[in-house]
Amino acid sequence: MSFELKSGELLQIDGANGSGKTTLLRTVCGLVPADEGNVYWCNRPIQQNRQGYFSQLAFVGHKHGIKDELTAAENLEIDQILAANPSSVSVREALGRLGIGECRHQLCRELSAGQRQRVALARLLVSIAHFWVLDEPLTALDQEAQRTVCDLVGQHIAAGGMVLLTSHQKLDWSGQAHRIIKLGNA
Amino acid sequence: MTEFLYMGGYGGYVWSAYGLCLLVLLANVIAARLRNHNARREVKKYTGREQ
Amino acid sequence: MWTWAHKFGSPGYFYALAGKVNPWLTALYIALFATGLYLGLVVAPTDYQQGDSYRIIFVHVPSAWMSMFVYVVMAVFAAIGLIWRLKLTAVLAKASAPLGASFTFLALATGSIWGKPMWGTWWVWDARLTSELILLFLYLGFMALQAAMPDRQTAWRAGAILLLVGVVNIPIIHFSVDWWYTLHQPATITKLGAPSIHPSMLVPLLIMAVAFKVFYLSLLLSRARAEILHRERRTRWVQELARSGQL
Amino acid sequence: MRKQQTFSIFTGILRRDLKLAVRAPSQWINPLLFFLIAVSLFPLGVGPEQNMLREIAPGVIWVAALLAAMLAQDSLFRADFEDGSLEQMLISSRPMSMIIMAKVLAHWLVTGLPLIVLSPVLSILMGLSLVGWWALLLTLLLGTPILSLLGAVGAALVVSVKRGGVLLSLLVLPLCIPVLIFATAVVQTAGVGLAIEGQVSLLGALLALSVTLSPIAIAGALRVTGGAA
Repeated sequence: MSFELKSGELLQIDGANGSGKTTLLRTVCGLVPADEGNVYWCNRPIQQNRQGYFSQLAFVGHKHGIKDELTAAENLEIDQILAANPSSVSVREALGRLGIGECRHQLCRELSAGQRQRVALARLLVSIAHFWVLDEPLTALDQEAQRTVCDLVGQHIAAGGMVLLTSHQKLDWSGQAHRIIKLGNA
Repeated sequence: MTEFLYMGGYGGYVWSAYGLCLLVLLANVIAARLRNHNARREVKKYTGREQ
Repeated sequence: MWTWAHKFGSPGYFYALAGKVNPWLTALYIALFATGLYLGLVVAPTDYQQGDSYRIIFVHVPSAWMSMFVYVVMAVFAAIGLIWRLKLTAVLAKASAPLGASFTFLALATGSIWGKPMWGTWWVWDARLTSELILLFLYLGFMALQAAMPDRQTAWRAGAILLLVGVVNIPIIHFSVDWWYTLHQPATITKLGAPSIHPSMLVPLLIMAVAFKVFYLSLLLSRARAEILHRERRTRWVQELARSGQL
Repeated sequence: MRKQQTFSIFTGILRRDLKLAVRAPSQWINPLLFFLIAVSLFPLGVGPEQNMLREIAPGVIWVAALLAAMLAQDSLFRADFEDGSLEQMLISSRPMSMIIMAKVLAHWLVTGLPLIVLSPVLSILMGLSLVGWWALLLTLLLGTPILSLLGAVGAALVVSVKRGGVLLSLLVLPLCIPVLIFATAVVQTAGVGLAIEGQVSLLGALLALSVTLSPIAIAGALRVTGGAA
């Protein structure tokens, strides 16, 4: 398996459960070392270009990376600190655009799975990252939230960003260059 | 010969020490052989099924 | 150097080479053990101070040396494995661990058996025996960590880091235990000293030391071959070996 | 801008972990209670005789501190590993050692420092003299950070292992033996009225060594184990 992703492109990975979608995403993010082959960023292996690659990467996985004992705003503040180049979007505004502005000061323990997913996705707005890696971003989201996420991805692609995501839903990503790779369980 | 075994009164200690060494080294040798045997059997079973 | 390491590092090549070398190594260590034991037990004179009980030294000291030697070898494998990601180092280190632990156990057991006639008790918190005991815990810790992690690759790289942390700490532990021993040392107990090394005692000791090293190398190769067969059972070269009846 | 950023990540993570510790105190209060109970068991086991207790007090208090520290270490990375925030730290381009130092400091503040605060109670419990208590305080001040740092190496190694707490102790306790030896020696020699500068400087050397070397080992270990699914 080998694929290339260029600016302004969206790549959707589809495949049955257990076909290795999540492992692929985690390998792309450098969280899991690849048994064979390499991940290249600006055609340099990411192990040698750790700083450059991670400063342009934003990842939202199954495990949202949200602390239950912190409020949504506090969680985003941490993401702001961790971001290599934080964007001008404030925490309040980011949560607002994801439709959870009102529960900014609620502990994430009390939020529903859909709301927690939105807090995780709000991380994408808080930092300027060229490359988005999203693992099943649309699950647990209601119709209205799914549309917001699709617009978000659309704008990011239009602005020249890159998105790699896994999803079962067949959604039209409003006309972007959209490729789908199907993972067979070889 | 009995003089040798008697070891000037320390026979019990000397031979138990050497006996223990023989035991442990032998155990390692047997363990290694066993692992090799199991690995070979596993591979043969695996290739047998492949054909 | 890199092509050599890569060639040597390939499991198939290592498996064949080890297979050819091992029988010779086995014969060598048996011969060395035989001569060492003969010289040590029969030829070497009785010590005027400790009588014949000192003859345990021919097993105790080599296994103590080996316990330290094997841990350092495993730490070298760990460093190579982490820096150059040579898969073979994982197999070699994992194969060395039980051997190292056995040598450490032997050093402890023979040490306490040797101590009994001298001190009248089976265990004395002597500086060297205590360090050996801690070294045994380091071995067991590494093996426990390998057993606790299902994914082989993560288990090895975590184990490698533990080995490097361990090897850095060994001198510190050794120094502090020695220091602790001198602080609490009651005047009466003499350290577990070998008697003045008379040449006729030194020669068998060195032969036994070499015998232990060759034994370790031979066992390491055979355990590594088993581990390689297990790990590579799905690969083509193993299938061909099986079909051509060489297994 | 770069300098200011590194410091902001240190304070940011430090504040975050302290906030979490305050909001979920059981993780660090339980080891403290364990420490108190473990120490108070010894007089029951060995007998209340004053001189005997004073004799074994340093060793008992320090062994209990060691075990309490190991208990507390397990939660250092595990919570972040399970909810995915450890992943976010691993793939952030920020220096991992800075994040680790902040986390270990926050963890020490809630586990090591309370041991020091409790030490007068224990000294009285075990009949330590005033000089002995003062030496105990000094060794705890120098020693518990070493336990936190070495424990953090173990915590990073076992983070992906399900019930890894016991394994953590098996891996880390042998490495803590020098600290135990020098710390108890300081308290004993102080109790006898001899000079303790030599042993305290050795303890300080161990602290300097751990502060410089263990973040490297911890970062290496987290990069290996933190990525597991």
